[in-house]
Amino acid sequence: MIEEVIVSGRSNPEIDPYLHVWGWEIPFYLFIGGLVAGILFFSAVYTIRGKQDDYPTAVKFAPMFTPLLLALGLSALLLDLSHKLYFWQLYTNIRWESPMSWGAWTLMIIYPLAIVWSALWIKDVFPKWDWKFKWLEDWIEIIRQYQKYMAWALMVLSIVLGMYTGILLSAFNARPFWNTAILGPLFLTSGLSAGAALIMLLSKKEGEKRLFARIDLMLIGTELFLIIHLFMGFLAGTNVHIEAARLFLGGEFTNSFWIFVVFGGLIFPAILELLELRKIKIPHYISAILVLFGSLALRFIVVDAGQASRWLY
Amino acid sequence: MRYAMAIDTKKCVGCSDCVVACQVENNVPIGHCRDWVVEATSGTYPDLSLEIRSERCNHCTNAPCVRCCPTEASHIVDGGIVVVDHDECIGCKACITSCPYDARFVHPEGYVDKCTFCIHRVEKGENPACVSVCPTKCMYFGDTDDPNSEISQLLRKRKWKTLIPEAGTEPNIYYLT
Amino acid sequence: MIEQIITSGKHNIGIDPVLSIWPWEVPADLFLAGLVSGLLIISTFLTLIGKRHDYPIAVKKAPIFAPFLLLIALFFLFLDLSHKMYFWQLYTNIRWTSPMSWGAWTYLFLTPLTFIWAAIHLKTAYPNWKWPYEWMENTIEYLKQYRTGLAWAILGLSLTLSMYTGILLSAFNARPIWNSAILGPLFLTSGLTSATAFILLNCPKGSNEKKLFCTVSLISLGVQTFLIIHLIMGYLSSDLAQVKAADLFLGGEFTTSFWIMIVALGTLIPAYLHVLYLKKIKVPVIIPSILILTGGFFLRYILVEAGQISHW
Amino acid sequence: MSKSLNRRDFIKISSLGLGGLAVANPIFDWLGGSMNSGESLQETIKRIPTYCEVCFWKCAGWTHLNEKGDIWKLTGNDNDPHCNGRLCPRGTGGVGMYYDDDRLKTPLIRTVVDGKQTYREASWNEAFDFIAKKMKKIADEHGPECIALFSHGSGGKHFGRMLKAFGSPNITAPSYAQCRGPREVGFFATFGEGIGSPERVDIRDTDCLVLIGSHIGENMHNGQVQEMSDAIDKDATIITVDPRFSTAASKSKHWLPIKPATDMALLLSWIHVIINNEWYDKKYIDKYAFGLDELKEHVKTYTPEWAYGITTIKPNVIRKTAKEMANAAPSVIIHPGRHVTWYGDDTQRLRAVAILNALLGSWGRRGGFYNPEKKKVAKLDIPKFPKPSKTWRDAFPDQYKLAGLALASGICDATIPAADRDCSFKAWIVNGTNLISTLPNQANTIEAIQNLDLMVVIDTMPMEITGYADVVLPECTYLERYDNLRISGHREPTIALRAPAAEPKYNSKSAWWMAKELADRLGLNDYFPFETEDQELDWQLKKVGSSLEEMKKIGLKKFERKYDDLYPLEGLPEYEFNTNTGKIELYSTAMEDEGYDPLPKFTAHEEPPTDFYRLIYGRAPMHTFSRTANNPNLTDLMDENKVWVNPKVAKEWDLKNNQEVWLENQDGIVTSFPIKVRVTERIRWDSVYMIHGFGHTDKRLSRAYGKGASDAELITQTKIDPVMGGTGMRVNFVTFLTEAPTKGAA
Repeated sequence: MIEEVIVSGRSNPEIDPYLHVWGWEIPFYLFIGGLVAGILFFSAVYTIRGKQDDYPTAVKFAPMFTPLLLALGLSALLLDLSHKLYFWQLYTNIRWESPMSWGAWTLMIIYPLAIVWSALWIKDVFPKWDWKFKWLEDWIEIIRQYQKYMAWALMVLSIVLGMYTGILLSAFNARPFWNTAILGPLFLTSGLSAGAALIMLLSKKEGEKRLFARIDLMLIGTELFLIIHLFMGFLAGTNVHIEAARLFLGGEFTNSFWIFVVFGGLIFPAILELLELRKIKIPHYISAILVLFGSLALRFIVVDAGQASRWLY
Repeated sequence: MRYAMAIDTKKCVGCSDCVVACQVENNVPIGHCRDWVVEATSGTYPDLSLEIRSERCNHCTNAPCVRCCPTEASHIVDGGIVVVDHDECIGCKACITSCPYDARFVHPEGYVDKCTFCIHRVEKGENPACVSVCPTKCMYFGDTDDPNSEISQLLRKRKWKTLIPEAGTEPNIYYLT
Repeated sequence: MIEQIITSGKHNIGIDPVLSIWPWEVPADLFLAGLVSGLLIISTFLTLIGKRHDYPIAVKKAPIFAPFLLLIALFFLFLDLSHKMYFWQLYTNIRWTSPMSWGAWTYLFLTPLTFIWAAIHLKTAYPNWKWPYEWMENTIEYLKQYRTGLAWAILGLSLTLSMYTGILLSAFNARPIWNSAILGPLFLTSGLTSATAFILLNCPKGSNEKKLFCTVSLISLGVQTFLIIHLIMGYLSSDLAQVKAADLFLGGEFTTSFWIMIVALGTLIPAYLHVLYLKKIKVPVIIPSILILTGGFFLRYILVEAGQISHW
Repeated sequence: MSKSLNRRDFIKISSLGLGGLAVANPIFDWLGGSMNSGESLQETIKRIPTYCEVCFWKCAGWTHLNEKGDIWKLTGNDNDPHCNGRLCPRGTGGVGMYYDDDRLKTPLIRTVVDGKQTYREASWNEAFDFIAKKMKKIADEHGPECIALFSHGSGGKHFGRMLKAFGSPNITAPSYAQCRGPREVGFFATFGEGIGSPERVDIRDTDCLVLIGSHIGENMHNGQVQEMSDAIDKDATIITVDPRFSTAASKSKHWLPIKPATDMALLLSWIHVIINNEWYDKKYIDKYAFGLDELKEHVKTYTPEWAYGITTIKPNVIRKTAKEMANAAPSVIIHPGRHVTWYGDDTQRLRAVAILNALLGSWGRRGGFYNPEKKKVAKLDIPKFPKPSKTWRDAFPDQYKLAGLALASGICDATIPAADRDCSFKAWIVNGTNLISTLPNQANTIEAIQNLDLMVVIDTMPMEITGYADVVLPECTYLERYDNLRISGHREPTIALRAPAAEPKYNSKSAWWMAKELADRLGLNDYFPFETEDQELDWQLKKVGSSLEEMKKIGLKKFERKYDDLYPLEGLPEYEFNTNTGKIELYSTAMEDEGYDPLPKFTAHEEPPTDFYRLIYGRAPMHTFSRTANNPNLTDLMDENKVWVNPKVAKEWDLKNNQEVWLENQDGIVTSFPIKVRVTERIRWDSVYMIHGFGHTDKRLSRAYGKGASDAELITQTKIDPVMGGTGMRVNFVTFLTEAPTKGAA
């Protein structure tokens, strides 16, 4: 029997008995990052393909939320920082090896872009809207020409933001559960499907809803595949990875993960969407909300499980 | 110059003097600690073996906590000592999650704090507080680049091990077994 | 300094001093499987979204090569088996945990379907083609109506096949280079890129199909580069074995071959050439395609080789 | 958990607190690009000498002040043989006692407020008048001898002087009858000299160290731990005899997992083997020893096979360890231990240890027992103390005749009025010891206290004992006061000074000042000739050729030994022992005269009934009994004790790790608080182990209240040692209660 005991009473807050430094702020921030990435990606793609009129909510209406959502996400991140007054230090240098650093810079760039992007569409969404100041009006007209390039930039940046939320966690080799490269694509797809779900929720046009339902189905399919791939990767990894996987196959996170995230967040909404596509009358907002909830729960559970998996004693 | 520490588990009696001395020397707030003592017992009664280790930050050469710090608050100064600059740390705690030894903590004032090998003493040529207080003199501190420093000779003479070397961080605290 | 040497003179062939039991057959098989599944994915996907007629080459002409390439891939795999007579044992059970097993089963189902798929499209590609036997003629006619069902099946199977090529390697935690979860998606995208390159090869000049596939190839090259960088970063931020394994590509013996053959020649230069083509600058499309195909093969060859050298 | 309070304010916090300035500060730093390595550099501006009061080892050291003049840290004095510049964890954590805000703050006097007994704060003069009036009344009615002083620490000397001047000789410390007593008597009866503290064992040069019930490394006797680590370096053989796999056992070459209460059998079988195989030091024994033949005849039947049946240690192991000892002789030590009051036959057991050492010829030889020397310091020229008419011995006619010092448990029993005793104690003065947890059988102690007219408690912390006192006087910690010079016997005689590093906090005062004030009120002021403590010290130091000024600079002064007799018996010179026969008495004539067995015999002890396990208690390296139980730095290391349970027993009782259980002893007494279970292979299946000094019931100890369980509550049975009155405390058995006991705490 091996008994390893800390006898000098180590009880650092947030670290002992097991790591719990990141509470609800970081998972919420990652979810928001994924959602915003999803919305901006779709709106950018459909502007490039010139389909802004066929899918008004996706291209015009949804981005309206992004500035607000980003503000929420950033405030959650700020809340999580324990040395708040020094947060601006993030922007004193770029550290390529630290995902947290280039994640912060992406947010710094994406935030104004999102504002400008929604400013461009504000006229179409709220016709009555008028910019009080003259110079604002023509300033927006000037920007309109660069809309194409902005769309491209937004698309690339949203992909990077979506991937960042996953890679932030996968860079920590100290936490076996996070240390897999699959987390990046998984969080990207989960963000995109959350974006699609939100658009489905908001849109009024039937055609748009059907398109995004189909996209969401495909994304949920890939997400399920990635989750299975994640666990197979762990089971074929080193013993700390196997232990981390066991947290989900019989360990403490088993039912909360498989019921809420996989079934409630992915499979059930997928079935609902399938039925919808088969024209069976189902209130469409159920599956959308379930997908959003599933995506949020995924991040909460992954962050908690990561902090529970460890190398030592 | 590569500072490192060696701990002779044959002599350590697990009295935690290193923990109190570190707390008092560096004003570590009560309820937090930068180093701790582990007793590892194996076997069954009466065929038992006990290894006692005083653990702290390993000041790794390939430190994941330096790699993942967004503001370069966590950085390596000459001598290989990993320190956190209180004014640059924003407390995002990425370094805490990235350390496989759980050797960091959030200081009540917000920045992240950790063992600094008592850099303010080492700069004056003294040993870290824990090494200079250890009653069984089982802790050795020195420069492993210098072949005839006490620690280098010990590492040549004695069998030693490091904690989870497979984590890939190249720790610099050696446990003489 | 910890010195660990085997003093009892162990030198098994293929295993000592460095593992080299999968020379070229397996990488060739992985490459071809990736290419075939790429082709099938593209053609079935396009049929499913109803664009069958807009892109004749991609949907009809390219898949005709697919069955032959698949056969060659299977032949290479067969060549690699050392106990060839017992290859049928593969099909005595399904072992979900072993990628090799469900890879073999996918091959089993996919090959006939690919033949049928190619047969359906044979007539349109070569109108004057005449089936030697009468019954073959009407069975093909009869099968045409099941095209969408067939498309869905082939799409599913070829997706699994291309992911199989990646996961086959990532399932071995003994080989740090292979033990990264990113290999699956990387081989999938690399398969798609080589498929687009193949399609571009036999596209008539100036057709909009060519333009479309140039952009598709550009995008998938971009994704491929991103995944490669993600692969290397994944190694560096992982445990000691993978950090040491990453050194093989960052200063070790594979640095030149990896960065030049795969990254430069295999992805960046063809991407640049595609951009030029899209900007209407006269570029013979052969060069990027050939580069992509060779880059695809080398990607698999070098990864298999490096994987066998990296160890704990 | 303790409040995460950071009292030692340091510059960074103040800058952060001032809002705007805080933001400017980091920017300023950033611009300046200061390479602030995160440590505010605290120079050692001033250091003041002191010697440590946290335990009886009294290591000399320095109190360092930070640049704001507050007490910062404690380090050891480099040329002090007790600690060689390295303090133990409790010494380093001593600053916690100074900064602990639960300290007693002002004198308290017991009053009754609407029917409930509480304390009211009082001024010092009022408290002293109250005490003096009561003491005079008791002295008139019953005689001054009816006042007793319990003390454990340097405060006791001052009150002792005052009490002796008042006419009472009854000054005792729980460290005699509850700890070291049997060892002193055992070795005195054999070699004519006791062991004293710090123990005179020469571990540094020994080749073989045998530990029976002495857990070096867990009891953190600084000097010994350092010398043991040197011995480990020198590859000395260490043999540990312990039912528990202690830290020392893990360092030893041979660990003998003995069945508890059977050490005597092992010792006797060792003596048997060494004599019969002629492994003993013949020249040494022939020259110095007396009674070898009687001993040889006596141990004839105690063969290793016989011992195997009792101790479960295999015969070949007994022979092999005996051979190891003989090979290393004469530099071998059978360590006498310190807390040795276990089973009631302790003096006889220590006699066996002494005989074994004598046979191997280690007394007075290098690597064995050296001869410590103390520096003679002039006594204060104060008048002779009045001759007391009766002493504590009269309370115990012809009992415990060999007891050298007063028995704390004895005085406590003598306080309960008994028919055959004409008078009992009427007043207690308690200083620096928590009698509730040091004396066994708490109910008996509490009953004794009810019979007191006056009880004065002087302490730094609100321990349980302060709850029973009539008057509580707050003593300042050792960092805030002068005390007598530390004159201790060691290889070289040394004296050490304790000087205050800060003004006494709150309204606490030093024990010397209290004793002087009380003496003035009792008209004994000519026993305190000097106005202040440092004048007294300065006078003494001048007599020894030093001065207070010089001592303040060097802290500790070494002196040459008068004659070169560090190892008196090296080379076997002519030597007269201070025993009846002038020789080492293997056959003890002194014991025989008093009617006790001259040669140690084996007595079987009581076995635990079924479902009961023997309660073994011990020390943690980071605590001194309950004295440091509320020290913020040390409770941060360990704030509660756990009960060690063998996995087989845990499976039987279905106990999980860290599960909370209550312990009930054979008399049905249940611990007032639950204790967590630690399932570990390191304890035998027939006993449980827990660390002494926890489970405090006094709410004012914020960090210690209700943490862990108190083993003192469970020690209700004690076996009194007939020879010197020591209370054997390892005779209690406990069982587990997995639910909270319904009836209130005992």
